[in-house]
Amino acid sequence: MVQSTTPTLTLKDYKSEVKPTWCPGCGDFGVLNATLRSMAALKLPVDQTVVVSGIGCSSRFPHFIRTFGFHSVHGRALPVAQGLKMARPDLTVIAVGGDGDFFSIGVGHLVHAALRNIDITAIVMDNETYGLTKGQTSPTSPHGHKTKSSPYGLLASQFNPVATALSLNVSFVARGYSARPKELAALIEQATLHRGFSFVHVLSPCPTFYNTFDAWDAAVTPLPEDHDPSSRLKALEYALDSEKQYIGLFYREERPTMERVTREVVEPREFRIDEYIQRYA
Amino acid sequence: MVQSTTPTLTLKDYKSEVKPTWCPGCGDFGVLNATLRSMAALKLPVDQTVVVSGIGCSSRFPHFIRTFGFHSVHGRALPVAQGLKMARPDLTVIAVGGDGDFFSIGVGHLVHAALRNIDITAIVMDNETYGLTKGQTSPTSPHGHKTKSSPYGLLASQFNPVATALSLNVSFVARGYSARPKELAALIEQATLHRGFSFVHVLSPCPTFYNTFDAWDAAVTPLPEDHDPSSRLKALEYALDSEKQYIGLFYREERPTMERVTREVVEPREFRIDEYIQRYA
Amino acid sequence: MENEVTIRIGGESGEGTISGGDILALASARWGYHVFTFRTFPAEILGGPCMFQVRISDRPVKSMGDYADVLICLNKEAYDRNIRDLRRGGVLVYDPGDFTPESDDFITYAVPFNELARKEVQLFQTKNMVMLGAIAGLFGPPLEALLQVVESRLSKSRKANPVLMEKNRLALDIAYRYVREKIEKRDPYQLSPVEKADRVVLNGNQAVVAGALAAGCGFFAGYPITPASDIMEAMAKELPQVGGTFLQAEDEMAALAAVLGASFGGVRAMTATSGPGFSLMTELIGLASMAELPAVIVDAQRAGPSTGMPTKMEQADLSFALYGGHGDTPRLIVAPANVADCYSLMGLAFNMADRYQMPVIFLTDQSLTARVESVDRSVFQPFTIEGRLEYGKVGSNGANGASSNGSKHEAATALAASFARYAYTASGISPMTIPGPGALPYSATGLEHNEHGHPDYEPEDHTAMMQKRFRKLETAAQELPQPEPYGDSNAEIGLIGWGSTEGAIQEAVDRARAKGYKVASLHLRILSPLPDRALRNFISSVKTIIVPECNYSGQLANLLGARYGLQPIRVNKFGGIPFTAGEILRAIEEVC
Amino acid sequence: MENEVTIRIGGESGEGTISGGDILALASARWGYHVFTFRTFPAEILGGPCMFQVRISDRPVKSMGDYADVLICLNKEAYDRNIRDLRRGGVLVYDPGDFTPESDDFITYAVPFNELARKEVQLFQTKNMVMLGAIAGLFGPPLEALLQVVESRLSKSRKANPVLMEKNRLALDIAYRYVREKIEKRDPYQLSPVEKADRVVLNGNQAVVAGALAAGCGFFAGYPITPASDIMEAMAKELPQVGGTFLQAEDEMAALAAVLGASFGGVRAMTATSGPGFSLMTELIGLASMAELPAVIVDAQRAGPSTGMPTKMEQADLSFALYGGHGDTPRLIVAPANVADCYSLMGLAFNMADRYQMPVIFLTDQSLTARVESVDRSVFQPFTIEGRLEYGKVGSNGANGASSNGSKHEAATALAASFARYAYTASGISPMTIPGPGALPYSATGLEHNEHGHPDYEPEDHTAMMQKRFRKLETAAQELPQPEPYGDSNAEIGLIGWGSTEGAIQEAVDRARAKGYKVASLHLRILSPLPDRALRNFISSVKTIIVPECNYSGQLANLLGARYGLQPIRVNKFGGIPFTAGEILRAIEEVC
Ligand SMILES: Cc1ncc(C[n+]2csc(CCOP(=O)(O)OP(=O)(O)O)c2C)c(N)n1
Ligand SMILES: Cc1ncc(C[n+]2csc(CCOP(=O)(O)OP(=O)(O)O)c2C)c(N)n1
Ligand code: SF4
Ligand code: SF4
Ligand SMILES: [Mg+2]
Ligand SMILES: [Mg+2]
Repeated sequence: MVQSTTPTLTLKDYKSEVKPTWCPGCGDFGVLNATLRSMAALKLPVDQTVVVSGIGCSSRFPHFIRTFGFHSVHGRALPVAQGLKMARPDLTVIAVGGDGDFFSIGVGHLVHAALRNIDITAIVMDNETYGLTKGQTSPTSPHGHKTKSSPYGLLASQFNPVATALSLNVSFVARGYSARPKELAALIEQATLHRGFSFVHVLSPCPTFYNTFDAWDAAVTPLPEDHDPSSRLKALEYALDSEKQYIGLFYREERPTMERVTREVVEPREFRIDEYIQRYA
Repeated sequence: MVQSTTPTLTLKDYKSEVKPTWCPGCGDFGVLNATLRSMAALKLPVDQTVVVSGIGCSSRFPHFIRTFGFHSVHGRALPVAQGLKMARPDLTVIAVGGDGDFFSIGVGHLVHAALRNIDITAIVMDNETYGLTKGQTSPTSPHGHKTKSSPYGLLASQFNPVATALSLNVSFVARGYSARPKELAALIEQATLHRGFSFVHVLSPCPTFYNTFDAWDAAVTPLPEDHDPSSRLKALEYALDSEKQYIGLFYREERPTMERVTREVVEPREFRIDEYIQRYA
Repeated sequence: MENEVTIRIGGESGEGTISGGDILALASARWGYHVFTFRTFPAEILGGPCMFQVRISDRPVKSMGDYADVLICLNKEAYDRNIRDLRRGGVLVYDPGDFTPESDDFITYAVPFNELARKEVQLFQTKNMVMLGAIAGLFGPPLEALLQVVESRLSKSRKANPVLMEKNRLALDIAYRYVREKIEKRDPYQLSPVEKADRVVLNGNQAVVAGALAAGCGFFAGYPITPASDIMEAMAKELPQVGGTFLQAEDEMAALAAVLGASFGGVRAMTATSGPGFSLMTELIGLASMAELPAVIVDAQRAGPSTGMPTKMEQADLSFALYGGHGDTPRLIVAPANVADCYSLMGLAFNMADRYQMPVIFLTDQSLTARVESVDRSVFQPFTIEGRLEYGKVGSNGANGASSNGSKHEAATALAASFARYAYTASGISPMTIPGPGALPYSATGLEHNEHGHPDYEPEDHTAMMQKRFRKLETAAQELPQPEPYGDSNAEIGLIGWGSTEGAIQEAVDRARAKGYKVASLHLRILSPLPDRALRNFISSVKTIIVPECNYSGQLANLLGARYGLQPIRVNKFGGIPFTAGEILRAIEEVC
Repeated sequence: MENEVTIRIGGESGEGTISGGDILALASARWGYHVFTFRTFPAEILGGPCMFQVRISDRPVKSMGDYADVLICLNKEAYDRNIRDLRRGGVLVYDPGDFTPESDDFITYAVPFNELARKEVQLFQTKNMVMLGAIAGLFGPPLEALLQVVESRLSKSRKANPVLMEKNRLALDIAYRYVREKIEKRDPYQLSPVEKADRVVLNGNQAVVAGALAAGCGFFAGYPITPASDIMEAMAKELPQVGGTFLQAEDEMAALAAVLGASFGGVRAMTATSGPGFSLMTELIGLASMAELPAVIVDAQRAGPSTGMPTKMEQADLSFALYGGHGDTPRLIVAPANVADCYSLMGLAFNMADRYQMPVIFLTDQSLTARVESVDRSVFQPFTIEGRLEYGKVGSNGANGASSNGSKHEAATALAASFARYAYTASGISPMTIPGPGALPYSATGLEHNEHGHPDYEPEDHTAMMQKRFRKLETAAQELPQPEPYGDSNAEIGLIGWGSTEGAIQEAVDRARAKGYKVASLHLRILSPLPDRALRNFISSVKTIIVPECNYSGQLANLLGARYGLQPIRVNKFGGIPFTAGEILRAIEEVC
């Protein structure tokens, strides 16, 4: 994370000239707002920040932000972001996308991002559906959910992103709600500051295909004030609560980050082909 | 799982005429032996059993067994097996492979197999290395491990397969050790009988590239006799033990299996194109 | 008066533009007309500009038409976007409350859609009914025909209620009477009653689903992607009703892997995807070809590369379908030219997959997926379903050891050892077995193998297996239907096309012939193996060859070059929109 | 006496067959000879039959040779497997304890390898040293040269110990003396001292790594796969030493995605894989092309399709490299012909990637990855490293708002809005920026976009962007080097080849010319874009064209057909083993 010295930036300075194509009322507006806010609060330099995404409604994100952006392909935001951060540890790298992107096609990359602990921030806008392709079930859709792709009700179990992230030992795990952009902004800010892989699960409803606003308004509960974010077991308990959707910082742990450690294993020197090729003489 | 009425089958009846290409002393011999044993014990009909694999030393498995086999591509054993079982619930389907296959390139499929709970049995031969490609690190290689692909020591954390399977709510989770083929055979037998997705993690050393026999001989410990396999939390605790490698049945739960439930949602009838096309008249 | 009109409706998505157009198309078809639709999709999920065009004719229609004869604008933006596609001298119908058109290149009728809906019907959401009523009053489709469709749609909808239906009826009626009373007709487009015919009205994706079900498909696995998702959704609904199973996979690799698993199990299986998902399937297509497993893979082509333009058409996956995957990998490729083909060729595709034990790639495209056509009901015949070449099953006396009767398993072991799953045969097709009582087991594998399926890297064996696998394509080239040329039998100019452009090409041929040119066309429905006989005859029968394709690089032209050394005139369009017949006609005229 | 000999050693893997061969090759090269090796790999991880062949000559050698002049058999199976590749009249060296050869088509020398190792040296594992000593005694490479290599190897090994070294020395010596005393030389192969030259000895993969490092590659992500893993392993070791970073990815999609991330960050980045992994990269190659990001992708071709034969060679990924991916997707393709190319063309590949902002596919193959050649040291020059076309950086006065100086961000916003990352330029190359202080941000995207990178689906824009992207290939075709024909300047027969077959082709040309045929060849190192000028000249200068390729379908021939309507004579070999010059010579003779 690179911090700038400029004191005057506001949310507006981070907004790009591209108008979001999201439906009116889409939860992603709140997430965008919170992200811009957190960027302003941290005064991230737009020229040294990159927002990486996959494909989906939520993955349109980079186009709406005035930093660098990389709108990649479905499911691959995390490896793109990790490659970027490994090569350019000076940049702030944020990976964003939807539940389909991160938990269906891309879930394998989540596992490995957890194991590597490269310092990137992942913001997943979970609407429990595939928005862009018009409402099929996603891994986070509830069991029994009826959609065009599950006309008899979804037969698979529901994926629990926070619990999985915790069990994979992700070094920063939080959950926010797009309808609470202030708290969300604070979480994203903390996540960006965290050195290591941070995972922010955001409840971000899709009113067009699966309106979960009311349900989440009712279920969303801040984590108890006294929750100790260094206790993974306690965090897991909250994550597994089947009634409540806790929001806040579940877990945080400082661990060495790969892009740093890899630069410490050996003292680099300039490459010279004449020296190098000598080994084959 | 289909059971036969023939009472006279032995391990040898399940051995194919293809001689394993494994190195002398490879742990996979023990796993093969245990699998054949379990098949004989269950009297699985060879004509109604399919062993599916990916690519790796361990994935050569199907060629050495006299049942049907499907030696697919790297990482895809689970989806192949699930498609087969969905379409042919009458068959016994066993997916096998290595730690690279199941936890690196294929780990996304593991997550979704867990959510679906289709009645297949997965046997993962974990040697904490890539055997077939000659010894690079795998997700289960320990942190710091030096190999040709990690000359300065592995920087990523070690993946914990049993803990992850438990946290993903896999309905049958067990661990065995190839050097204890009898116990392993019993576990595979139970796994095959279990209705739902069963996951058998097998410690199966690769003496050629990463000889873990001694370490595992010391670390392997049977789960306490009184372990209650219906307690996921307790199972997780054992799985997370950093000293011991517990073997035995960690967890078991009966849940509806997708290939069954999907056949109950509606009463099927014969397809007639003339009737069907009427909707567009 | 012409008994044909092409009506385009431009409006805002969500305003009923598309559903209004759908109703118009369906009603016209039921009334006895041929219809052919074309539509665009907005970039936004909700809202955004969209348009629906329907060509209505008493003769069979093959393309969307060069221009709209009638343009109905539901707002000013629709006018700005669509006016360039209105024929000179065509009819513009607009709401004078929205804007005042400026050109007098066309006839204008002002109809206050908004006011009629708001003030007269007193329900703004009936605006599209107002529009339909005006269309009925101006161009002929009878109100009753429209009303019937509206009623049957509404009755199936969750919004069904008598008040709404009454309002719809009212809106249709008021607008009908309004245009009859207030507008003096100055255009030639007037549809009059024609004889009814036995047709059904559906789009390409719906026909694909019907075809798959009729072909006995028993398993579908897929992952959502535009414009293939509705195939998946329909299969999710229909398969359980016919005893089949459905799986929404976690990605396209899992989808095709699951399909191969099911196919190994002897069940006819398919997936449907579009560009990005098709790209992800590459490795598994290679596995299917190597392990010799049947599979049908629908690729609904959209404009690429990469994510490209998901809601736009392009015919740019042919090269990839042909050569996708490392190594020399035989595969079959089928491409429907129209909605009827989407049905019939699915039947063929499943038979080809089973007969040649190979993946079949079914190349439809975005325009065809959404294109609604009226199709003779007689097209939808049951298929003759071919089985695989199965290795003679061993009787229930249990020659297969561990099967129902274990006592004879030694004999069975010997028999099993002699079962050569990948036997070198003259046709290239080897007998296979399907798991089940009495079947002889084997292992399918993506490794190179000997006749028994065991891993084998000997140069001679690899060479022989490669030849065997490709021999299946030669066999298929002999057995599969050859296309017939269309047009002048003494043509000097020949067009060769593939996929959804057939109608535009044939219309261009008709129009060129009417102008005196000697033109014919050959349309390829099977791209791998190429229909060699028909192609050689056609190529040698004409002087000049034109290959029109909706792609940049001329993918069919490249294939014909590779195969026959042909260097045709390439006519390429790559804006995401299908050819019109006029564009192809111009290409013909340029040659002459 | 000929100053050239091709020696093949056949044995069991793990017995030192390969390392013995390696030592022989290296020692001969250091002694001043040119060497060229070829080896096979067993299917087993440990053990299994293997062979190593080295051609040793005082003139530059281009191919592995048609036959072995000398076959050393370390066991009976090696004899059975390899005897067919021994030249008539060649020399068979065998252990009479293993078997007794039957034919008298060749000269036989019996050397009791096993006994000498076991009884005389009293250390069985020195058997390969015994073999080397015998080779020295029989065919000329001096014992000291061998000893030097053995010593330097052993000193680097973990097994280093003086006793073992002493035993090795003894083994070499004993065998040398044995053959000198006991064997009466009846063959013509005797290498005599030649002048030393400044050469290095390495294989294709090692040269690729040297090239990547010299080209300034700063990031590598990959996933293990035969025969590309050793590139990854070397990069894992070397990159941190030069300030670069390395990532072992979870799969090939992650590998290429990470490479694109690093490349977006302005760091030269690459991956290396083989068939199955290359297939999995398809979608991301499309993204790189669409988002216009540089990337170098090494595909070490192996025999396919599917998992195929991982340790065997084939040139069967060309069509896929050309057309892999949905949609029309421009990409650059480079194929090295020899070890020197593996170095030089990597430098070119990185420059091409940056200059044309496009993925570059580097098509090596299994035989080249493992082929050891002696290469003039002068080949390994530093590269001139070209940067990307970067959009003029804004000075540190902070025209870029949120950067170091925030006060002027309004001006910066305007400037940023005017920065057209994907500007339509004459060359097709648009200026880009790299994140960092003062750089103007933009979003790279796989969606179709306008000049500013914003999503855009208008037909005109898609058309213009497609043209812009492909224009880069035209620019590249103008700028990149054209190949020179080899052989007769008035040739009637022309051979066109690509990849690792160059040496065999050129040797065949030499031999055919020596027989009086008028033959020349043109070898393509850049396959996309094709070197148009050179190809047209060559094609029009000869009467008959032969395209020899190690694949089934004639992939280069197909490309030349698609592009030039060429229908060449196709000479295809597809057993997993490279061409010999003799095979190509026969094809030439058949034409004449
Ligand atoms: C490889 C591939 N498969 C499928 C698609 C189609 N697709 C686009 S977005 C998407 C999922 C969208 O869901 P999610 O990631 O949850 O994002 P949301 O739209 O809900 O924000 C899919 C399946 C694609 N673009 N690429
Ligand atoms: C797509 C793809 N990538 C890479 C490979 C190369 N490869 C073959 S096996 C393997 C991993 C082997 O490790 P594991 O799965 O642990 O099996 P093991 O050999 O250790 O039993 C790899 C990377 C491949 N065959 N396919
Ligand atoms: S479809 Fe849903 S997720 Fe997509 S923009 Fe609309 S409301 Fe948001
Ligand atoms: S390399 Fe390792 S895993 Fe593979 S066969 Fe040998 S011992 Fe077993
Ligand atoms: Mg979503
Ligand atoms: Mg392993």
